[in-house]
Amino acid sequence: MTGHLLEVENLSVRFHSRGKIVDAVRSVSWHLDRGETLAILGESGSGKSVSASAVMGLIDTPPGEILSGSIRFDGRGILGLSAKDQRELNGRRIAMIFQDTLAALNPVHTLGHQISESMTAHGIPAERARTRAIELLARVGIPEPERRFNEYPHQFSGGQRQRVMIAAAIAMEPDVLIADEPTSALDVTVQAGILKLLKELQAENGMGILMITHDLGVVAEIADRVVVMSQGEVVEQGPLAEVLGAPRHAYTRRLLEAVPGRHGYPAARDLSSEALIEIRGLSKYYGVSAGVLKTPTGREIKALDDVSLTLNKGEVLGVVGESGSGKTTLVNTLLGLVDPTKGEVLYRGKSMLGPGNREIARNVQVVFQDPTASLNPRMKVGRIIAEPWAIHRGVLPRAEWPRRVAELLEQVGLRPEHADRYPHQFSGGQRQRIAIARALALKPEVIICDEAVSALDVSIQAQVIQLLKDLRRDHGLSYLFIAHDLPVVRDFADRTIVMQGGRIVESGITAEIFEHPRHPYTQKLLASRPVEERMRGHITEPAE
Amino acid sequence: MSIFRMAGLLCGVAIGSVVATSAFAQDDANAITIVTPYAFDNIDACNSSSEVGLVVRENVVEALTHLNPESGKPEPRLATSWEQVEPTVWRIKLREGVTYFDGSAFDAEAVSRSIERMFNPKLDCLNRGKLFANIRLTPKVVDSHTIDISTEKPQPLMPIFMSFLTIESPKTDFDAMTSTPVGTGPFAIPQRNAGDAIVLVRQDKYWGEAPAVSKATYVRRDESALRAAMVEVGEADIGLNIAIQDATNPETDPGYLNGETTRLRFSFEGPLADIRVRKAMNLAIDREALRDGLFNQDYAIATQMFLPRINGYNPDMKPWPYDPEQAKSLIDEAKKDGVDVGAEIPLISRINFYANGQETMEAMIAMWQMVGLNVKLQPMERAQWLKLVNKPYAEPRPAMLIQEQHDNNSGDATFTMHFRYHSTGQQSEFGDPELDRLIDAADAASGDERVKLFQQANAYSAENVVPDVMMFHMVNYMRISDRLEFKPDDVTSTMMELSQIKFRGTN
Amino acid sequence: MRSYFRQRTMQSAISLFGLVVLVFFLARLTGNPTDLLLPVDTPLAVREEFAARHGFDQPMLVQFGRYLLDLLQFDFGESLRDGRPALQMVLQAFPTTLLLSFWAMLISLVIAIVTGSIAAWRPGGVFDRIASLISLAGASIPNFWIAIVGVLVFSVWLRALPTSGTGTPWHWIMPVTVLFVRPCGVLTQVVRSSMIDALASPYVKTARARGVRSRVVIFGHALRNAMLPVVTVAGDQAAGMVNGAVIAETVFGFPGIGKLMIDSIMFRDFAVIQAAVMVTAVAIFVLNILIDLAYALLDPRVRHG
Amino acid sequence: MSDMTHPTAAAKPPREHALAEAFLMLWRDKFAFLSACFLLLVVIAALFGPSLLPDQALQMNLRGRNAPPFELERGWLYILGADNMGRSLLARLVIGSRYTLMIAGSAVVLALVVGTILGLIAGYRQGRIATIILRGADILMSFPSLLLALIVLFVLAPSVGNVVLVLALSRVPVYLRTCRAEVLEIRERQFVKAAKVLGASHARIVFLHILPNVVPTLMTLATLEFAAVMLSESSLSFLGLGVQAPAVTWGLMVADGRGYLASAWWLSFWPGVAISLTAISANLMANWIRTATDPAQRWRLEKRTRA
Repeated sequence: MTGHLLEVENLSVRFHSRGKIVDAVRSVSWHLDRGETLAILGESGSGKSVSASAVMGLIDTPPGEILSGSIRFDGRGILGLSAKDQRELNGRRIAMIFQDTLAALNPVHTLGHQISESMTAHGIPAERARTRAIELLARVGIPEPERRFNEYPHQFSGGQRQRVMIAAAIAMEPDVLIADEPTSALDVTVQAGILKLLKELQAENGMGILMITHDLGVVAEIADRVVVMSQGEVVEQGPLAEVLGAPRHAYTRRLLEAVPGRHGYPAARDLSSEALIEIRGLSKYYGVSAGVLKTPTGREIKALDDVSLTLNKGEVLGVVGESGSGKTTLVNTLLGLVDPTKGEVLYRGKSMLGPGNREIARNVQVVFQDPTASLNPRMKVGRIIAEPWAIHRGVLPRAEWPRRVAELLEQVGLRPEHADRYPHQFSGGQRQRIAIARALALKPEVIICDEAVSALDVSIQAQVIQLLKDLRRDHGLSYLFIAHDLPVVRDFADRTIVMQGGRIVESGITAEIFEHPRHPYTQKLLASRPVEERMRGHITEPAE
Repeated sequence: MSIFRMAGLLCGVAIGSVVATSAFAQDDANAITIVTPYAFDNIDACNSSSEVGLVVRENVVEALTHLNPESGKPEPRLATSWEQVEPTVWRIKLREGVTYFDGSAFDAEAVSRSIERMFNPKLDCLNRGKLFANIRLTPKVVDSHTIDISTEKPQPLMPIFMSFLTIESPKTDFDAMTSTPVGTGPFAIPQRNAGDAIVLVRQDKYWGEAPAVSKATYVRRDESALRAAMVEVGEADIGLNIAIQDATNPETDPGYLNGETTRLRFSFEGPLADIRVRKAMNLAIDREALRDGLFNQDYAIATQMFLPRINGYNPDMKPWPYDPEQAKSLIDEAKKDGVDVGAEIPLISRINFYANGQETMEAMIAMWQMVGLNVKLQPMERAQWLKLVNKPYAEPRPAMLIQEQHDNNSGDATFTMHFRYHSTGQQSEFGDPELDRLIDAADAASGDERVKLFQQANAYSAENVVPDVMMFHMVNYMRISDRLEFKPDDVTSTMMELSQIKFRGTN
Repeated sequence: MRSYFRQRTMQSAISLFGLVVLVFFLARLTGNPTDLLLPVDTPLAVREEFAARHGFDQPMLVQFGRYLLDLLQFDFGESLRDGRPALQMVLQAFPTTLLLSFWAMLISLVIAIVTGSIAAWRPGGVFDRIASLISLAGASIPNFWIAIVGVLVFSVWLRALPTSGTGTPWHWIMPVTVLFVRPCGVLTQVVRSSMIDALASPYVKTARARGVRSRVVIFGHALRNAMLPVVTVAGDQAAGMVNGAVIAETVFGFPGIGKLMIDSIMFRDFAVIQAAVMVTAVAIFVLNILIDLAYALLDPRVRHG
Repeated sequence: MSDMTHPTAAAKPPREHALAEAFLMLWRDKFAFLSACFLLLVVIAALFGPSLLPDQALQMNLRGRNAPPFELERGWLYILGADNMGRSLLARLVIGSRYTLMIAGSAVVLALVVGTILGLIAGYRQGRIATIILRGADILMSFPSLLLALIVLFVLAPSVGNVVLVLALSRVPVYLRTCRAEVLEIRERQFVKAAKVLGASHARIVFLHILPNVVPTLMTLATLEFAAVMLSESSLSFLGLGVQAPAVTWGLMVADGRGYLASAWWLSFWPGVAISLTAISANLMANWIRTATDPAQRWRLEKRTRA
């Protein structure tokens, strides 16, 4: 019997889903002590959250099935507790927070109610729970806690909701806080705040934190020890410095290798000054409406405010901004999905906007963020890629389509026979490759990458960026590369533009922006991601 | 307001209303409930020749004469005697000492006003449309209890007409229908709003013998099974129009001729223009099998369109025999002469016309099929069917059979004969000079001569014209509670005198 | 809120006008009331006189114009059958149907919510199977059949309930039953499936992670969210109640609007048909507003959206 | 981890395999399996019954009126008894299945097609056309279906086709609204945006991108509606506005037999059972389809397929 606070030993869990049996985790063991932070690092499908769910008794059987293993908390076996005993534990001794705060909070109850509930569920009288809840709201940094106690989840921002979730979780001063990707959906600046809050709270009450994440940056920021998981197994675990500094397992090494922003800036190239896309004074205002029927209120939101930029031939132009910065509106306007309030968009000197300019628009293609959503689930890959030719008749004779589809698939690193499959049969990274193949079908000069790698795991991210680089080299493409995060841009973009509140706040050569940010916002953005710096502290030298 | 409080409030309202409607309850041993399929939308006295008569006729508003249900002869009611003083004028003596429920006196003025009101063009009086469309009655008060009624042409049937002249109170609105008719009858309708249940209450001031029933409530239920069930469980005392299959016990579920006679009318077109085909179609029908199979022995096989009690009924006529062989040979004959006997003949039936109507049509079609005729059922909704029934007919008129039902409750054949068999009749399909002559002569005659001429016309039509496939004199069933003593008769379908109802035993 | 009502009313007014036009002309396609109201043997002259008295001899557009003018003065015309004002007849019949529908809906909802929730707790379990089968059966039996069998069993054989009519609360049991069986079956299915979704949602997981009791998880967290689709379907079912009520009212002799409507349709009593359709449409309009309000009550996002 | 691995379902099941798997999944859910068997039986009856029993259902035998069920002396055809004209109820059920299925099926298909097209338009093209369509649906919703039935019956004569028309018309708004709601959601999806960016025409977006994604929902709805339409048809018959003899449907049989419930219950009992069983089967099948096509629920049907 060991003295660990929480200990998982040899846990194997199996799920019956989607027509097959998935061994979600196999023989997973780890432990957590009071006052320490353990990070479980893994990419999607690695099974990193499963053991935590098992701790909380959240694995429904069926479809789940616990094959073997044990979980001990405070020396007591807690796997397979009765529902009543599990309830005693949940919330009171072990608490948990989740990634998608909008879904994880009940939309029809006030946040105050939901915080109080974690106390009333454990026998605290309602009145006391309320007082404590308001204290907690204040503690996690929600202004005007008295008033906001009675508000609903949708009235809070994502960061605030995560703070509220934390408030509810620490209400009973638990011994363990499990945080399942708590910051992944948040903007970087907000992320930093949440991590800071967690560290403070841990310092205050000495709880153990189990941080489940895919993000090396978060791990580097907060963890004492790291468990690295891949495909349901623990591949490596140890103290942070050891794992990051001297990874023993090849997977860990690959993971570290793939982290963006570690490879220096793109070599300064001789950029042509042949402007492909010119945006001049582009603005888009939205009237604000309210109520069930969206009655206009007369107020206006400036989604884009006098934005001008130029994309030259062969160039990669990074556009970075957090949510609300106007980057999405910028893309939609470029693609003709939204009419600008004023300003113009020129392609080789001709206006791209308006219905008559389909042929011009052909030269500008797009790859969207979510490859799952951007491919029609009921079309075969071959048809998806060939669709541009079906729309633009005359570009390619129909007889040529299969051959060209095969070519394109090979160009993006897939195989010709994949043309006969449906998108759901591919992984996320493969789907993004399909989307890229579709974008290439019309041989465009410009590809707009609208957060094209944001939804992908880091290792996949690196591969897709490499593909984009290769394509630029082979086809002389130019990219307008939109991202919410600076590191991705760092080793890919020749020039970078930083947007905030619909305006361009800073632009310049990428290296310049990173090394000498002038605008306070850029500085803040960089400061929020001290990851690279911190990681550099841990990582001695990338292993060959 | 929370949704729960709102629901609570609605619950309260709902419970309150249920309790409120249950507040009235009556416990009178001599009160009865009659359940009918009829809506009784408008029970004004001048509609008394329809099923409204079930409620008001002779119960609330009395007529001048009353037809004997067996002989069909007029007997005194509000009129004590009558005579034809001139060919076009009848003088009528009225009963004295009769008062209305509302206190007004019954006199010649009241009769005169009632007749004038029936002819008031502002009112949709069914009695006027049904009986007096072509006969204008002009009343003239002679003295307080004597009145002359004159017509343009001699009117031998006046005493029969008088049985439809229900005389309502002179206080009745002259220009509007009423939902609370006031008459001289043994029952009165207490003040009610249109749409409320109809309740008849015994009137103590009635001039005649006091009826046993003290109160009668008429309720409506559409389902025959339900009407039967209501009498069975004691919720009602009389259930009208019970389906044949529910009339299982002859003691409690008596049948009575409802005055209706059914037939299929031929349009004289195409193959049906040939009398041999029409005859063959009659010969091919096994009416007894139909009756026993689909109806029962209470139904009478009809030889003519009205009941035996009507003036002009020819008792010597025999129903068509069932002789498919002869039918076949007639058809062959016609075929040789170039008649297109293979043509598809539509049978226009009316949806929900009478019980088992659809099945009867199907059975008849099967019988015709056996002699090689191709008849096809074409069911129609009432309004659509009506377009084919009445003149002016749309041209060209196709060869077809039309399902029909007719009731002559008046007592005289003319209503039926002229309409259907005279070349000018609104529902006639043919013109036969000899038949026209017979009917015209009968119309002008009176007494035995009239009866004889109508009998001749009927016989002539059946033998030489064959305008239809005669079917049955139809029967209604009612279910009567065993605490009542009541025997329905031929006229019960339009008039049910509550005074005829007695209670069994002492209670 | 005011603009919401204004827009809602505008929309409904347009629909209502369309409905008036449609009903007016389509109803007149179904034949002349002259033929139907008067006996078959009525002479032609009498028919013509009748038609002229009620204006049926006028061109259709003239008739419609007159009707609209009257309507503007809130005059819905009179019943051909008994001369009463059509609106009065409809308003007299309406409460019965409203009450019948109210009880039927209330009982359906209560049963559906309880059964559906329990069934959703263990989908595929024994209770779920049985509840599903019964609710499906309930939704699959012709309701007039239930009505007549109900009378035979409960009134004639068992003598437990009155056959028909109004009066005591006992009289309401069978009609309400006939009316609620189908919506109840449908709603149970909806509650079940939307509860299964709700119980699988992240916020339920969160609540369980907080140690909240199952009962509170089901009724406090999942149910309220699951009610949103239920409210929509319940609204549709309630709006369709008039059609269902026709059967119950016909069999049990309930003087409701369904019965009034079918009688008027059969007799081409146009004024009453039009008034009944309009009153029903207005009721459905009010019902839709109530549903929107219920939505707003249940879901704060709608309230603030 | 690499995205260069082969697609997850690399060994893609060929078509026959998929069918076999579907059958296995059906077999797992015993209720759904029984439903499928019953529906198959009904369909077979509808397809071949009329040619096997051409006359038995119409042949009257006035001596054998209302013959009770479960008596074999009249032959197996009378196992379920005879109706009020002595016709074999079993034969009539078989013959009736054709019209019943035809009416319910055609009404559902007609309403589905019209409702879907209008729903696509109303959902995809906002503005005046959508408003007109939606107001039209409102009107149709508050239009009494009985009046509709009467109008069609009167203007177009009571044929099977017109009963279909009435039933279809009154159900169009259901599909219209569902379809529109789905379209409103799907048109905001990224693959639609992607198609727009490629310059796809409206027709292409609607028919190739949106429609295929709406179809599964509508198919489930249609299966449910099938049962509802069958019941509506019998209600119409009850009120005398439905199919007219000599055509036979189960609804008409129930309606005609209701007068005999006290004396010969089997007249309306068997067709009632047929309607209810078909409706229940259709509903169970709809549930099964919904489960089988929902990745989150599908395991329930697959639990033992590969264990």
